[in-house]
Amino acid sequence: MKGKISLSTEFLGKKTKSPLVLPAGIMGMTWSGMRYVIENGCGIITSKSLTLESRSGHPGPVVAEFAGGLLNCMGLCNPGIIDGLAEINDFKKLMPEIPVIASVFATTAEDFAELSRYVNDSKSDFLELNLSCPNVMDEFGLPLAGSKEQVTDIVKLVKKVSKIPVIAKLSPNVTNLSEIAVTAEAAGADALCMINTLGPGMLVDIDLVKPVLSNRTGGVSGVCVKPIALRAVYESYSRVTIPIIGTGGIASGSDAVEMLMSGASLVGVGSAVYAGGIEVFNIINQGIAEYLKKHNYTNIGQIPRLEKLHEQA
Amino acid sequence: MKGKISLSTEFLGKKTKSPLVLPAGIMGMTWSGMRYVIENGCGIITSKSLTLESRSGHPGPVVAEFAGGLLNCMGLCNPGIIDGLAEINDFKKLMPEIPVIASVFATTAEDFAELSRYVNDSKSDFLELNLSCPNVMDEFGLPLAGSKEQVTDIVKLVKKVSKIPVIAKLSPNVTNLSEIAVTAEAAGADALCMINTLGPGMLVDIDLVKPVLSNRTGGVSGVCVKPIALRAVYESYSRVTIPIIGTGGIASGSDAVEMLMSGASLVGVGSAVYAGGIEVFNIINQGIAEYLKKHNYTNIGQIPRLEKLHEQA
Amino acid sequence: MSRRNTIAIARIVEETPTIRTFYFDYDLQAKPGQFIMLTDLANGEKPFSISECESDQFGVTIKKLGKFTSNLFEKQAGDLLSFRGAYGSSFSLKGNNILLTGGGYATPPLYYLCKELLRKGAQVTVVNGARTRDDLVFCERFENLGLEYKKITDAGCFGRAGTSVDIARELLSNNDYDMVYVSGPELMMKAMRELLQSYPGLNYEFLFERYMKCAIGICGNCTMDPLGIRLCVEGPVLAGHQVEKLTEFGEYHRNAAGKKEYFK
Amino acid sequence: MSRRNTIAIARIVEETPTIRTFYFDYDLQAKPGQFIMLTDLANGEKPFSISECESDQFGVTIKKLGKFTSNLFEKQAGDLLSFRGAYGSSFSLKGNNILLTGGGYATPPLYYLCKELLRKGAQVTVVNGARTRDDLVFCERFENLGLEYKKITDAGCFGRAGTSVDIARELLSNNDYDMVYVSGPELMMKAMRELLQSYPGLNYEFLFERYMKCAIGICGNCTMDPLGIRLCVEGPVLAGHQVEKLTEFGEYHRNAAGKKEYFK
Ligand SMILES: Cc1cc2nc3c(=O)[nH]c(=O)nc-3n(C[C@H](O)[C@H](O)[C@H](O)COP(=O)(O)OP(=O)(O)OC[C@H]3O[C@@H](n4cnc5c(N)ncnc54)[C@H](O)[C@@H]3O)c2cc1C
Ligand SMILES: Cc1cc2nc3c(=O)[nH]c(=O)nc-3n(C[C@H](O)[C@H](O)[C@H](O)COP(=O)(O)OP(=O)(O)OC[C@H]3O[C@@H](n4cnc5c(N)ncnc54)[C@H](O)[C@@H]3O)c2cc1C
Ligand SMILES: Cc1cc2nc3c(=O)[nH]c(=O)nc-3n(C[C@H](O)[C@H](O)[C@H](O)COP(=O)(O)O)c2cc1C
Ligand SMILES: Cc1cc2nc3c(=O)[nH]c(=O)nc-3n(C[C@H](O)[C@H](O)[C@H](O)COP(=O)(O)O)c2cc1C
Ligand code: FES
Ligand code: FES
Repeated sequence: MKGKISLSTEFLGKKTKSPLVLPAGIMGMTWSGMRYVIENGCGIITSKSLTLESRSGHPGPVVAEFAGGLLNCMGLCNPGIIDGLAEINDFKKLMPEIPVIASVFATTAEDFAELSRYVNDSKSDFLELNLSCPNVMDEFGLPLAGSKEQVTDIVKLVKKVSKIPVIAKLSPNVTNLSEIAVTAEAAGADALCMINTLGPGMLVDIDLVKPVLSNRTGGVSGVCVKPIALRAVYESYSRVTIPIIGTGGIASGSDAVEMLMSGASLVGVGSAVYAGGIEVFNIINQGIAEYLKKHNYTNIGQIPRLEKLHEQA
Repeated sequence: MKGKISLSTEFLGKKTKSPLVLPAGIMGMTWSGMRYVIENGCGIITSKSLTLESRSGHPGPVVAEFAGGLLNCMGLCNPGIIDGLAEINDFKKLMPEIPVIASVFATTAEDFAELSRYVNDSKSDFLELNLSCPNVMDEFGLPLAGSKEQVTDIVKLVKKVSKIPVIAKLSPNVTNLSEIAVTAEAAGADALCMINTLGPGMLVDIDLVKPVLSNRTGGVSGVCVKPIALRAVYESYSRVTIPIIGTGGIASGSDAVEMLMSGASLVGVGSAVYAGGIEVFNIINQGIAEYLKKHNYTNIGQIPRLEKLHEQA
Repeated sequence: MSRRNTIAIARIVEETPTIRTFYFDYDLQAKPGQFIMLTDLANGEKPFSISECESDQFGVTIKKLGKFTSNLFEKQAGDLLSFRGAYGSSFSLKGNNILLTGGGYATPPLYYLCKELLRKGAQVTVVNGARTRDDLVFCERFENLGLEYKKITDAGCFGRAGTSVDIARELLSNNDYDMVYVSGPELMMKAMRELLQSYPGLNYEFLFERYMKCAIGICGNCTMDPLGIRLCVEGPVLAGHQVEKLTEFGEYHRNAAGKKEYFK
Repeated sequence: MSRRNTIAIARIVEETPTIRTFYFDYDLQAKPGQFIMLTDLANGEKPFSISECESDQFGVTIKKLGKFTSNLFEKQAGDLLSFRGAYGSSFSLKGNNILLTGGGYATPPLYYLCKELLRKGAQVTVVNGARTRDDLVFCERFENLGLEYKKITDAGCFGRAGTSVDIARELLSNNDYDMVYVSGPELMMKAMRELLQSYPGLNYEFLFERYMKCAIGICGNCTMDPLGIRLCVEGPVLAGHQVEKLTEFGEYHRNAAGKKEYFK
């Protein structure tokens, strides 16, 4: 007498039909793009990271492929917080039941708080603080997520302002990621999202004798970052109690199960949209369902977790 | 009237027939393994990192494959400095003209100095300080290459002891790699080698609900780390004048040219020995030669370098 | 993403003072309607439609407009350029009695399409319009194909003044086409859609342009409201049944920052 | 590296009190002489030769020796194990009148080889030796193949006392074999090499064991002096012309730390 298999789950009080999250910067620029992704099996949307003013980003080439992944230096192009939230509102008008995470980027706690006020006035369900963009380091310096003090200041101030739950998006390019995770939790973050892109990395055109990306370097994403993402999530999961959106290199149902087993509550699927096509969400959902079936589970909550680090012998 | 194409070059005063270096931990355990690699086109040998006492390393599984690369947690298994140098000496008896880099690992400047004395009494041509192993962090803590003070102390002390040139092997898992490079140069290092493995990363067996590697996590190497290695070499090359052995994800002739263009003097080829077979050295040599031919160069010194960072507009 | 290729410009043909075709000796295997992303790795990277494509070479026909294209016009044969692609959807090649309607620098991709249609044995009529003589290209190439070919400019350089839509209107009312392919400025295509709405059973496909950054379907800059389909993956060629649903068509597009810009 | 697979043990056959065969329902497509790396992801990972291999199942025959194998002997059918492979070189399947000589728990891979040789139509004689009855395995399986089969133990359990080398010596002097395949303890194989040196034209292949860590040819732990070939890639099966050159054969091997250990 087995129940029907369901991929639905709850995240910070909101229901979603699938644990798959569209991460910031992938297809989340327009309300119709968000819709297209949801119609293809994604559960939750994250918007492109929005800044106070609009940004055109870096000139092209802004993406480059290599064995195992993608490099990108989009440079936080976005229409600015006002137009960006208008896209979210238009999407929520169409699909009110789909949770939307508004991602925002700034360099000071005050600007993050300012952005949060706008987001709280929108139909967004959650607020994500991008503390970790590696593609604007020339402009803004090291990722904020490298400094415990800055993470604390920003999260604390935003939490004062925001009525909707706050997610801190962390960078893998630090030596103490799980400590930053603990710091963000202590400062009041309601959830974590990790990882942002790795590196950055560089590729060279040996005929033109130039870096391939216009900004010279770009963040690494795609299947090759999966082991780093799994380790990051697992180490953080071992030390915090808030939920984690595990993102990085997920491209198949078994990848997603690995991520859930490592401690993620939801699973981000970004670069796989390029490598696997828009169908990738449905394919991953199907793969998770097959895993559940094989192990006689009916919902993703039954997927076992790895023993936490300190629980190990 | 064009000369014959040659891949030979000089490194710290020693001639090599190919710019390809076997990096530490790949096939460099036995004198005959070193020979086999040289007979297949490699130019310079690095030994497995040797420690004062012998180490059996971690139990298996110590390697795991994933899309784009390898994870390993060998755990610095090695026969100890005395037996390890005996293997090098046996190799040099057979092939005296091939430069050999003796890699050593320790956790204190004193132990590094002690290892250096042994190495100076061997037939090794160069001494490499592994400041960057990510697979023994549980045992030894964060990689030494993360701390400017430690890098300075170790390199300075070793340089007092060593008559043969000293190479510092650096980790990509720091936020300030090129600063560490500058620090190592300032402390007297004669050359740099980068990158050691990335991460570490983790993979999960979703049926056994366990990490695949016995040590849970392992360092990432292979084609997927190439962009990170290129960036690391390029940023360091922009700031130091000592030569760099560029290692990480090199698997083809054009990869090797990218690495040389990014500022490397020699190119390490490790994980590609698995993915491409022992033939990979000859294949890469051939690829470099084809590039030289296409651009009417006759030697690798003519391969142009990217403009250094600060030289850019 | 197909691999990036960096090769020398094989030759450059000056079509008009402001439009040139750049040829590359490379077997691109693109389908009609597809595009490449072209760059010199120093001045940005931009999308261009394939205007000719044989097994040993392909060409892109480029209008000098702003910074990127002006820079391109400084290049000579032998200079290296880098491209990735071909990307995107292609014309379906359906139809037996076919009308092609092009406008300005957007006409050349119809030339590659036209050659493929003729190879298939279809009967093809081509209308090529532009504002001025300087924007009217590929006339000779079309004429050499030996098919019904009409050219027109707003300025009336060839007798009559008008647009390609004016000619298409007449041709449609006097002929029994079973397929229409269109590539032109958005407002011209908007007029074509209105025209085609009087021919309910008639299939058609349009080649669109939207601001492209990644060209591989991830940045989301090139989606079309309200469907959300990406012009770089599901487009740039869209079929009539999709075009019918587009609410942003002829109204607005999104710029490099993703901000809506309305057509005037 | 072929993908890692984690599947349930299909069944376990107790060959002797200290030797068991573990079967897995999986189409491994291994060649005779190849091995897998087997693990439960909790107690290490070790190499084992394929002793049986059909399209729907394969088996590995394991001697209980130390920590890893003792732990394995606690497992039941249905328990999950994880393996990667098959790895390494394989027996060449050359020859028409063939002598197989096995020793102890190293004999089973010769069973898979034997079946493949018979399938090819070769004539095969098998010698199976071991120190005691408890180490002598696969007797019934070989007997069921209907070929010339000789078994012997040091202890003389089956009448005569001696080693498989003793029997091989007699067979070689009375028969005209064109190929010899050997798998056994190193010192037994050393004796076989000495014996085979009296038959200069006769081809042979040996299956070696060396301490393996990566099994994919990068750690360098399993190289054989003086050639430097890796037993996990160029081995574990080596041909006579290679074996002739090995200076470490029968002398020493390297342990988990890469330290030489001499055979006593
Ligand atoms: C699918 C597609 C096919 C195209 N095919 C051709 C072609 O065959 N020949 C041709 O001359 N032009 C073509 N274009 C347009 C071409 O990309 C622009 O003309 C070119 O980018 C102008 O760059 P610029 O710096 O010279 O001018 P700018 O001053 O930067 O821009 C001039 C115009 O080009 C548009 N444009 C600029 N950048 C982009 C971009 N990244 N993506 C899309 N549009 C952009 C702007 O919106 C503006 O309308 C095509 C565009 C698309 C989307
Ligand atoms: C190519 C190859 C094929 C093999 N096939 C079989 C087989 O079919 N059946 C079988 O019973 N055994 C086989 N072995 C040997 C088997 O791997 C060891 O018996 C097993 O590893 C013992 O592990 P343990 O922990 O139980 O014993 P331990 O007490 O650790 O060791 C006992 C013996 O096994 C050897 N050994 C231990 N670890 C390894 C290792 N990682 N690699 C190689 N040898 C090791 C030791 O040198 C020692 O001689 C094979 C070995 C190799 C290299
Ligand atoms: C083209 C591109 C743009 C991105 N833009 C953003 C962004 O604006 N904000 C952000 O927090 N992360 C951004 N990311 C990072 C992704 O959200 C995600 O964390 C990362 O790509 C790892 O996941 P993946 O391997 O599934 O792509 C971007 C990634 C890519 C590839
Ligand atoms: C199995 C394995 C063992 C390694 N052991 C060492 C080591 O002992 N000392 C060291 O400095 N680096 C070690 N490395 C790192 C390599 O030397 C090299 O820096 C890294 O693998 C990146 O190069 P690749 O991508 O070409 O493999 C090891 C790498 C691998 C894959
Ligand atoms: S240009 Fe990025 S999605 Fe189309
Ligand atoms: S076991 Fe590592 S090279 Fe053979």
